[in-house]
Amino acid sequence: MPHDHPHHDAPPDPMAERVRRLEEQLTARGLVDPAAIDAIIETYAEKVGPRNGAAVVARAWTDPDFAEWLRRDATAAIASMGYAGRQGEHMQAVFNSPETHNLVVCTLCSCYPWPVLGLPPVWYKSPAYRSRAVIEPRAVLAEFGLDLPPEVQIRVWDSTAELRYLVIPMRPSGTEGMGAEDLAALVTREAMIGTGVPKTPERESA
Amino acid sequence: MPHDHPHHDAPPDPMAERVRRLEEQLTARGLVDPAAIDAIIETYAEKVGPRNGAAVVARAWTDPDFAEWLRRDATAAIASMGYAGRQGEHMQAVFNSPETHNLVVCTLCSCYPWPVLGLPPVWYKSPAYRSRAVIEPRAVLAEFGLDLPPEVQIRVWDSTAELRYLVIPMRPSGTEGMGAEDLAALVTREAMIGTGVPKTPERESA
Amino acid sequence: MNGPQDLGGAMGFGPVRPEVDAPVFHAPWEARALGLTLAAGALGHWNIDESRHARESLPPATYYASTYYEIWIRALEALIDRHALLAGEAPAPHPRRLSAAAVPGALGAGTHYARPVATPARFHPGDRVRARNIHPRGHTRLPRYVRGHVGTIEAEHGGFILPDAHAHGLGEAPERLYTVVFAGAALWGPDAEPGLTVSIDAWESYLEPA
Amino acid sequence: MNGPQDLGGAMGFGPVRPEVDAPVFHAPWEARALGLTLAAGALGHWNIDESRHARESLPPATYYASTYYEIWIRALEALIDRHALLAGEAPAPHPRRLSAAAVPGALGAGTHYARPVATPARFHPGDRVRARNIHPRGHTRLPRYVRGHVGTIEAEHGGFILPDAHAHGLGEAPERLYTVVFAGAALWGPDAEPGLTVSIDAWESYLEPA
Repeated sequence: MPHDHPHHDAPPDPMAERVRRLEEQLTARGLVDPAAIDAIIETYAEKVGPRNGAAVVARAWTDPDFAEWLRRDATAAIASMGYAGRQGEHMQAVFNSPETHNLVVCTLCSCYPWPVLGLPPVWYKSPAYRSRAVIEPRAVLAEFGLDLPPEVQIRVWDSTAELRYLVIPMRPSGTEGMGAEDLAALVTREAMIGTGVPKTPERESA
Repeated sequence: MPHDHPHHDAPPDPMAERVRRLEEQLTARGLVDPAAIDAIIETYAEKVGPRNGAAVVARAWTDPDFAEWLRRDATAAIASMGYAGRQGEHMQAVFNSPETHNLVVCTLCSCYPWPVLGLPPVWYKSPAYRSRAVIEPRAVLAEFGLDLPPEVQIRVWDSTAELRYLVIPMRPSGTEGMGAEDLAALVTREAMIGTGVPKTPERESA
Repeated sequence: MNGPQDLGGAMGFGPVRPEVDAPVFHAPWEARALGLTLAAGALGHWNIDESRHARESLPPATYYASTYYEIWIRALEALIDRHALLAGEAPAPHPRRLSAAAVPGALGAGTHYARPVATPARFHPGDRVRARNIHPRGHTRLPRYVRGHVGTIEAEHGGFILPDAHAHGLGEAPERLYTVVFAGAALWGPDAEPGLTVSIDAWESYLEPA
Repeated sequence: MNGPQDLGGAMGFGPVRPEVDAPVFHAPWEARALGLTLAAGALGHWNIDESRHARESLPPATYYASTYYEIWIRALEALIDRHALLAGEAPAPHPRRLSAAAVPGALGAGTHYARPVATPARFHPGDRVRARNIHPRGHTRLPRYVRGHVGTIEAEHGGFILPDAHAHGLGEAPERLYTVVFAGAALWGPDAEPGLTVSIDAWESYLEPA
C-alpha cells in the first residue's frame, strides 16, 4: 500500500470490513480477546516458520542418531528441538533419496505442519496445486523450476488425516565441511514440501 | 422490467452489454446477420417448444402403430410429425411403465431434445440438477413434488453423446375417451424429462 | 478433462429449483446469446465438440458462478479469439454467413453425427463392460462417475464421431456408440438410492471387457 | 461429501503460481482472520472436523472464488450462526475465552487426535486393500480419486478420531488409521505420469480387503 490511509483514497476491502466487524461482535460478547488474537498473529508472523523445519533438516543431515530418531518418531524428535503443537501433533518425516522424491499436498483442504513450517503459502492452498499434485506432480514441479530425472520416482503424500509430513531433502553436494547452522540456511520451505530442493552453497570464488 | 428505459434508472446489465457489443462486432465484420439471429430466436420462442413433444406423446398413447415406430426408430417417427433438426438428429423415446420411471439428464453440459421440447429450462442446466440426478434422483423428484412408490425403479439416462431422449410417460387413468389433442394438453414438459408426470383430466364436476 | 462440467455425483449445489411457467428467455440478451452462438457456429470454424470443450475450459469459479447462456458467451468469445475471426482484414460478408432465409433449413436439418464404421462391433447387448479409468487432459464425454465401474451393454447404435478427437482438430475418428447401463450400487456403493440404474452413451474406446 | 474441497485430479485451475519471499500475510485482515478463527475455535463449541465440513459446505462457486482465509471466515460465520454464539443473552466473558497469556500454551500443546483402539488391526503392512466406493452426504476424508482403487498398506498408526462421526456431533468413534499407497496407474490409468505413487491416510472403515 502506498501510504497509511488507504481508506481515504480507495473503497474499503469488503473482507477487511467483514473480519473487523466479526471481531468486534465476538469481542463485545466476551467470546474473544483481541490481545489473544495479537498473540496468535505474533506467533506465526515472528516465531514459528520454516526456519524451524530447516533446523530439523540440518540436524538430520549432521546427526545420524537424530536422523534415525526422526524416521522412527518424528513427533518426539522434533519436539526435542522445541517445535511442537498445533497442526504438528502427529509428525512424519519422509526422506528423499536418489531413487525417490517426496511431495506433500492436502487435496481436501490445506493441512500443513505448522510447528516446523509455519503457515502454508498461498500456492499450497490453491486449487491448482491441490488438484494437480496427485495426478501430474512432474508438471507441477516444472512450474517450480524443478525437473527431476525420469528415473526418479515421485511419492506424493496426501495429508488426508492428522498426520503432518516434513520432507527431509537430500544434503546438497559440496557441503561436507559445513555446520548445522550454515546448512540450515540452504533449506528452503519448498524443499521441505517437496516442490524444491535445497540451495547449493555459494562457491568461494563467486 | 417496469418500463422501456432501464438504462435511465439502473446500471446496464454487464452481460447484456457484452452480448450487444459482440453482436455488433460480428455483424460489422460480416460474420453474422442480425436478421438471422432474429429468425433463430423466433424459432425457439414461438415455434419449437414442448407442445411438439406433447403431440408426439399423445399420438403414442392413441396410435399403437406409432408407439411401436417410436420405440423402433424415434427419429423417423418424430420426423413424420414434422419435428426434426438441431439437437434432435438422433432421437430415442423411452417409455415409462408401472415398474420403471425414466429420467433424463446431461451431467456434462445441457444436452436436450430441442425439436420436441424446445430450449431447456434453467433448472435442467443447473449444477444442482446435473450433479444430483444420477446419484439421488428420488430426492430430486421430491423437489418437483413427485414421490414415486419405492417399488418403482428409476432409470436415469445421462445424455453423454448425441442421442437425445424423450420420456413417454404413462397415460393417466380417466382419459379413456379423450382424443389426441385433449390428451396433449395434459403432457407437461417435466413429464417428458421425467421430473413430472402428466396432469390428470379435470373431473366434469370440478 | 476432469473440468467443472463433470458434475455427476458432485455435492454442495443445493436444491433444484423448478420454475413454473418459465419464460423461454429470462432477459433479452439471453435470446441474442442463443442466436449469436448458433449463427457464429454456422460459419464452420469450429464444431460442437470444440464448443463444448471451450465451455468446460472456463475457470471453475467462473463456470459455477455463471448461468448457462453466460457460459455460452464466454466460450464463444474464446472460440472467436482462438480462430482469429475478428483479427486482421477479412472479406465481408463471410462466405458462409447465415442468412435469415437459411435459418429454417439449417435448424431443421441439424448436424448429423452418425458415421459408418467398417470394423465389427467389439461389444454386444448383454456384454459386461468396464468404463475405462482414463483422465485425458483434453475433451472427453466419459464422465468421471462411471470410470472404473462395470455395467452392461444395452444397445449398439453404429458409428458416431468421436468427441475426444473432433474437439481437437483430429478429425472425426468415428467409433461405435453403446448405451451402457450401471446399477446404482455399482456407481455409488452403499450410498446409492435403492432401485436405481443409470446409463451413459459410450464410444467403444471408452470401454473394456469386464 | 463430494464437495468443492475434493480436488484431487480435478482439472481447469491453471498453473501453480510459486511466490518468492511470500509474506506470511498478504493483508492485515488475513492475520486477524487467522487469529479470530483460532480464538473462536478455542471456545470449544466445534472441533476441527466440524470446521472443515463448514468450509467444504460453502457453495462451490464461492469456494473456488475465495482465498483460503476468505473460506475460513465464511465458514467461521456459519459456525457462529449454527452454534448461536451471537444470539440471545450470554454471560461475558465466555468461561473458555482464550487469554493472550494462554496463547503460547494452547498453540504449543495443540490438540491430539490419537485414541486407543482395543480391537486388533484388520489390516497389516503389505496387505492389498481397496478404498471403498462410498459417497457420504456428510463429511469424509476419503477423497474421490482413490475410491474403488486398490493399494497397499504401508503403515498402521493406531487409533485416531474418525472425522466422519466427529464432524457431525457423533462422538470420536476412533478407528485405526493406515497409510495406503497407490500406484499412479491404479489411480489414473494410462494417463498417469510414469514413476508415480500416491498415498493417503485412511481410517479402517474406508478400506476393504482387495
